Amino acid sequence: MSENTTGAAGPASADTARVEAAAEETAREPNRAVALFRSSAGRNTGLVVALLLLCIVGAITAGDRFSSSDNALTILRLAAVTGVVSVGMTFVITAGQIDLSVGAILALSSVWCTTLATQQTAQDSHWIVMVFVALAVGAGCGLVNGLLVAYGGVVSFIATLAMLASARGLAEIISNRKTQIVDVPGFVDFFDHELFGIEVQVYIFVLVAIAGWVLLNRTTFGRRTIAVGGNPEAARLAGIDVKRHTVMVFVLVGLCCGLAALMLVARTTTGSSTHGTGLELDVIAAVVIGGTLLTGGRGSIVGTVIGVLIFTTLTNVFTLNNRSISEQSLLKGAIIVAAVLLQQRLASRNSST
Amino acid sequence: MSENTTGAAGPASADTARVEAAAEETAREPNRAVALFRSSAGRNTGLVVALLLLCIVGAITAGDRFSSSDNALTILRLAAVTGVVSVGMTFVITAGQIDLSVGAILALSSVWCTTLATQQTAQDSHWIVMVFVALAVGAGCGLVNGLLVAYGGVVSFIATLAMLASARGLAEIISNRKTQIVDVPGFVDFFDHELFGIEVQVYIFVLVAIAGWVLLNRTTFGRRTIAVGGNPEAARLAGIDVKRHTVMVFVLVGLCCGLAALMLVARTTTGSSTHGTGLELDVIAAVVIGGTLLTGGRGSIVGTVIGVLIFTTLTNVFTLNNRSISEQSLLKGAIIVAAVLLQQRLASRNSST
Amino acid sequence: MSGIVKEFPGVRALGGVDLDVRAGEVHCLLGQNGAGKSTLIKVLAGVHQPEEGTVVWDGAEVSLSSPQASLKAGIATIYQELDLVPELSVAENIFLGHELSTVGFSQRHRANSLTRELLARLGHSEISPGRSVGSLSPAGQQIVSMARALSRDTRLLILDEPSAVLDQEEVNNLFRVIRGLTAEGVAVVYISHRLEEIRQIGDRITVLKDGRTVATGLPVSETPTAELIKLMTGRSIEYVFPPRPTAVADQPVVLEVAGLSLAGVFRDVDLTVRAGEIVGLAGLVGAGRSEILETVYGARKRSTGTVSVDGRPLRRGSVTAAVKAGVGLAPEERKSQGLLLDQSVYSNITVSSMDRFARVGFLNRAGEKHKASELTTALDVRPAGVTRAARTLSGGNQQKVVLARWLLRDCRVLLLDEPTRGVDIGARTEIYQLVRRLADSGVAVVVVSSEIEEVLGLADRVLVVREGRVVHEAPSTELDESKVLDLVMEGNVA
Amino acid sequence: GNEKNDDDQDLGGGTTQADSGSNDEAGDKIVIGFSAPAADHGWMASITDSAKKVADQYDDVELRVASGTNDVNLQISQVETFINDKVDAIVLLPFDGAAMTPVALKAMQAGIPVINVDREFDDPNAARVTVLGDNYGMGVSAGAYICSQIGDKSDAVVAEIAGIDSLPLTQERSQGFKDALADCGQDVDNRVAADFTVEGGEEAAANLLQAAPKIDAIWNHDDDQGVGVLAAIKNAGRDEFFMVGGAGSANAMRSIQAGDSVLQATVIYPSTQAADGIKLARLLGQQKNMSDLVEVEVPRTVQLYAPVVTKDNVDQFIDTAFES
Ligand SMILES: Nc1ncnc2c1ncn2[C@@H]1O[C@H](COP(=O)(O)OP(=O)(O)OP(=O)(O)O)[C@@H](O)[C@H]1O
Ligand SMILES: Nc1ncnc2c1ncn2[C@@H]1O[C@H](COP(=O)(O)OP(=O)(O)OP(=O)(O)O)[C@@H](O)[C@H]1O
Ligand SMILES: [Mg+2]
Ligand SMILES: [Mg+2]
Repeated sequence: MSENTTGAAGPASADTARVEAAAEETAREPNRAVALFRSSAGRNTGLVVALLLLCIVGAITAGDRFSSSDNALTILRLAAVTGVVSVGMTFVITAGQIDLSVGAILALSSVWCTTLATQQTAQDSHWIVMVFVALAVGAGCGLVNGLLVAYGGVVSFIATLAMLASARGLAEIISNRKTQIVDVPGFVDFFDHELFGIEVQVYIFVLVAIAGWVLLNRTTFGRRTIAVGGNPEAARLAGIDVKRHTVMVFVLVGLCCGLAALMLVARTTTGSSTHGTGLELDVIAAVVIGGTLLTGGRGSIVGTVIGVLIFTTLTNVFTLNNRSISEQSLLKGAIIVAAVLLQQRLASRNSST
Repeated sequence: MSENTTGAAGPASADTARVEAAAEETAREPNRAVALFRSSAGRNTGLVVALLLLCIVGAITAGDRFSSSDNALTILRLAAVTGVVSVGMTFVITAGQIDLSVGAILALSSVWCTTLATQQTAQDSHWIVMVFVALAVGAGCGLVNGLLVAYGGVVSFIATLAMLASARGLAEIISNRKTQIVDVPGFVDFFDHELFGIEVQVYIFVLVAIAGWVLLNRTTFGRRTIAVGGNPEAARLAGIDVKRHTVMVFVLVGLCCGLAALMLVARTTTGSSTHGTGLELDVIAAVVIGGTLLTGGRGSIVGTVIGVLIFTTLTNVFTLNNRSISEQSLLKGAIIVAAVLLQQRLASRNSST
Repeated sequence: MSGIVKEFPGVRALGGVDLDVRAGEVHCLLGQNGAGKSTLIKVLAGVHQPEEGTVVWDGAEVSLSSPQASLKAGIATIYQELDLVPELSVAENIFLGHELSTVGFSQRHRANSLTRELLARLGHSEISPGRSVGSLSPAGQQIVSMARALSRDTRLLILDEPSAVLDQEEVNNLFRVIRGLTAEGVAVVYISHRLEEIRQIGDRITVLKDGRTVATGLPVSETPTAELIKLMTGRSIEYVFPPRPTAVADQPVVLEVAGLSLAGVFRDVDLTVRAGEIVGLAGLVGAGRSEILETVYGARKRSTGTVSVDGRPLRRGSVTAAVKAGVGLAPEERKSQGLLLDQSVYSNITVSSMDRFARVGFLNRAGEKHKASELTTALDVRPAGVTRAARTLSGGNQQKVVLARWLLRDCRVLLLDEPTRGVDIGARTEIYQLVRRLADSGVAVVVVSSEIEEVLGLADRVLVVREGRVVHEAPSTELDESKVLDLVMEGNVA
Repeated sequence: GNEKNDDDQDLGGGTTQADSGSNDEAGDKIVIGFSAPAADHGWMASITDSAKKVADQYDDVELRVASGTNDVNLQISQVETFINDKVDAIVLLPFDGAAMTPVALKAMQAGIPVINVDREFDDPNAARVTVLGDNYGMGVSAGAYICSQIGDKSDAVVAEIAGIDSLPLTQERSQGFKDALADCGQDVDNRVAADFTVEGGEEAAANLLQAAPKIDAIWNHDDDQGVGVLAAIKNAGRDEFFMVGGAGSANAMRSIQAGDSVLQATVIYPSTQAADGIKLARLLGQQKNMSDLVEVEVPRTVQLYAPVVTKDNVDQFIDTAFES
């Protein structure tokens, strides 16, 4: 298609240059898999390198205890809950918003789906009831957040901060600040079940990540999310219902919180108003380290997943090495900065070649 | 000033009219006090109304226990530490950045200025040594944040999140996770001293707020902060050294943390690595409720101060009314949203008249 | 449209405007900066809701309550401010809001091939549909905007100053496309400050002044230019360039640029400007002129070369140093690079000279406002109040505010990138005279413009830039338009 | 009624007995202010709940509960509010004892007796009565029990899952644990810290189990986070070791009773301390004394005992245990 310059009355040489550039760009396209890998590896080289370095450190300092497949599964399992929420958060941040209430929504969902009444109903019918309750609570909280932000005009930082306080308060009231233990047969079994030696939770994480990637990069919804975050005015002028879209994004992250709540309930066999305390910062950090712009308009699910893995692996390596929490936290700061700087240098070198 | 129209080819009559219009707009200015009041009351009506409503609720439900001057002082004293940090944070957010590490910096400052060594030096010379140490630690951490953000290109959310982890880790290591008790004579006396029945801490808060207001609204530093936050590229092209300015803003908030650390050390007679836990969210919430734009370019010190007072008064009214903790947190969310919505409605009505 | 009234807080932008557009015609909208042209078309596009007035579409009264409603009715708009999402690809931007999809999944291949067709129709098949829009030059982005308007099933196409960022070739291209559309019966509303374009493409003209219709339905062919100008400005203006002084050769060299390069963009640029001299840079869009100015200014880090002002070399990559040495830049994109949109006009004007109004860091705001009002009055900025936010000014008036900033600063060197883009005829003459007056007072001026006429008329000496190299340099008296065009395109005279 | 004579059991939060003589007869109406850290785990929630329950039993007590907080600045202000309010007594479980000392002194100087619960002030004059749990003793009990079980097995692997590491109480517990283990020649091979929550417990334990492929005994500081620890152990399919809990939740005791998990024992850390505090505050406010003692005045310090609960004696404790 590079010959189609008829009609452009431009001078030949200038056009040739342009055409060459264009041809070069399109030449890569057929080889999609390679292009995909190149672009996503390119954007995330630094992160991948940081993760690898971390693994090398882990393998050297903790040997087999780190490199065992059991340990890899432990890391993945620990990453699963944060990971599912982080995928949802990637959409919120890409859309130019933020959600501080994810931890509280998770707590409320976990409590609501493990109340005596819910468990009773679940026992009488099927544990799927608990799943519905958790997802509905998550989506409901997300809906309130979204409506406040999009139609109430409350900045998302404040709206979700308010939700953080309220949802946790409500979770405490419902649970009477007691840890609610699950004894619905089937529920825990299902989520903690192993398939080919890998737990269902890990599969859920992987599936959510893939679904998130497709949604962000291959669907109208995802493209609109980027548009809404990148230039809301332009999105509006293009006929996108920015407000409705914003609401949907918050509902999406709410759903992710509901799902994560189910996973955490299964893992801990409890619902509790203290679940997910401080989760918001972990999640946002993972998303932002992964290269999603806090100002909106650019999001990377692959980056987010690597971000989550970096944090989980970090804790794992520290624990295997029996480091104190204080040392962990001192080093964690340094490592975060190092990872980001590395990522930057490598990404800029990559784009300039 | 209206005669300088030589060369502009416009006809006389049009020009005269225009100059008059321009003059008219500037004519209001002599009456500065009124204008000042109008503009700042106008922008903050909703907040003021929210605060008043809260006070009315307090007075009705708790009567004299709320309305006493002792109680007012209690509120102000509680507001002082958060308030000092919030004034600094207003600059950071106005400059388009965020600082999540304020609580950790406060902890580190408090620990560093109360180590045995520091206290020994202070006892041998003067307690002012502790003041220097706290301010230096605060400014130092701010400097690191600023350099990472401005010259390292790390987004402030991540850079300060890393600082949050590292500073708290370091504080724990230095203090060996013990609470360090102050027994330098003079230090606590000075900060807890009363002047005309009001504590020095309250005076410090008031002074910092006034200084902050003047700095933001009446100096080149403030004007540059607003410019840098509003449109960094335009600010750069207008000849402002955006990077250096960003560093200065982080140092400023670091200094505020150091000062707040001193106040908290005096108030608790201890330095501890747990001081200021979760402070960052409280501070950012107060600043944002106060009308400072999270995206930068607009900041209001008056709004911040009212924001801090709203949160402190809320807690006070709750305590006086003996509500359960969970109810408090449920209601707190609702009240935050209500205050913001009120503020919006009133501000927009005010600006349209 | 009839009796449209639109008010913004404190401004009555439209005070009863009538406009009727017929199928298959190009209806031109004229008016000075701030006359309300953009506002009027935003009402048509559903962006603004008018306080009064009715819109009749196809014989029936309609309410255009949102951009969606307008788009659905078949009204497509290219806005004055670029309205693209920089992070999305060309194809994604074009189909934003009406994506090609099967149950929500994007049909990227179809979108890409349709995009290729659209771009080819606009004569720009070199733009790859997968490229992200943020990496395109302003001109490239304008083309994407046009492709987007064409991608819709359009019955009325509105173009708000589309030619501002385009060079002559591109404009001809655009006109060809517009003619093709009108032949199919599409109605076009065309806004431009370049009257010669109106002559080429327009059928009928409506003139706005201060938010009111002063004339409507004027046939282009029968209305003399002088009358149009009179209608727009209320007075007669001659579109003139100020006279050049005779002797600048003996003045001292103020700006000296030697061997300046920026890797991948331009190479070996030498440039000397004497006090009182105006040097023009001519070239095609994308030739690298903006980058030359920005590099001289220190906004980009030069790869090689030296820049000195009054004989003193400037530090590499430091705008602060350049400003201190007395260099000023009025950037190409005033919204994103020039202005603090939410700040008042006066603080936009004084931002680079703040220290002059400050004592130990404390600002004298009354002094600032006073000085700024003098400048806005002198430059005829409307409305004249200096405390309103820069965002609320019309495009041309915003440009004047940026110029006022550097007037206040008393620069030694002034770099102007497209200083009259989007500026109306009256103000344009004022700006020319202003620039000349500045030069006469000893300032060295460098002007970049895509309008060859402007470069030739304003500058004393012209450098022609082509693909990042200076291919010719001559006093403007020795050049004419066709010669420059040749140089710009072929570079063969060099 | 109840069968034990210990003070702390007598004042047990969940029970409704009122048989300790004339002290429970209604006296002057008094107002008690109560402030504690955030109820972010079961034990702390139970502290507040049992305090409220005890206060509800007395018509002559009005309890003002300040919002639980881990922010010392806020907690100071709450006490200041109580002082302004001129309450008759203040029961204070400080987030950090040393940090709350000045304001407690201020209350005492204002004539309001302060009952210090659990975390001690650093000035004896800052409290009229101190009701203390025995954190060090808890560690010692846990360590001693583990010693008794593993004997002098030289290569035994002992692990510890602590609570919030930056709290002094955690450090005291760990110190006690370490000292007791040293007595039988053992040491802590792996140590992780959680945050007193179920979630934190699960996460810390999952990593810990990975770090130590073979373990003989684990001491987990807190039964609340223990629910998560047990879940992680079950997930990992490990059972080569036994576990000792801490605090003494009803869950843990039921589990010990049933003997269906690695949890063999738990060390009680009474969650009724604040309830005791309320009772003492009432006595002080009404100028009564402790009728079981000969003393005319309420004593200065009450330190609670940290018994080890095993399958053998669990029935004795399970009724007073807190539901986490
Ligand atoms: N959002 C707004 N808020 C307030 N005033 C506005 C706003 N937009 C436009 N105006 C005012 O409305 C008037 C008309 O502006 P408009 O942008 O329509 O002018 P224009 O004819 O397009 O000028 P130009 O040729 O410079 O683009 C101006 O006085 C402008 O200051
Ligand atoms: N941010 C950027 N990244 C990469 N290339 C860029 C960037 N900005 C501009 N360019 C390239 O630099 C060259 C010159 O850009 P530009 O269009 O600004 O030139 P110009 O001569 O100033 O034209 P104009 O008439 O638009 O001012 C073009 O090839 C353009 O694609
Ligand atoms: Mg316009
Ligand atoms: Mg350019």
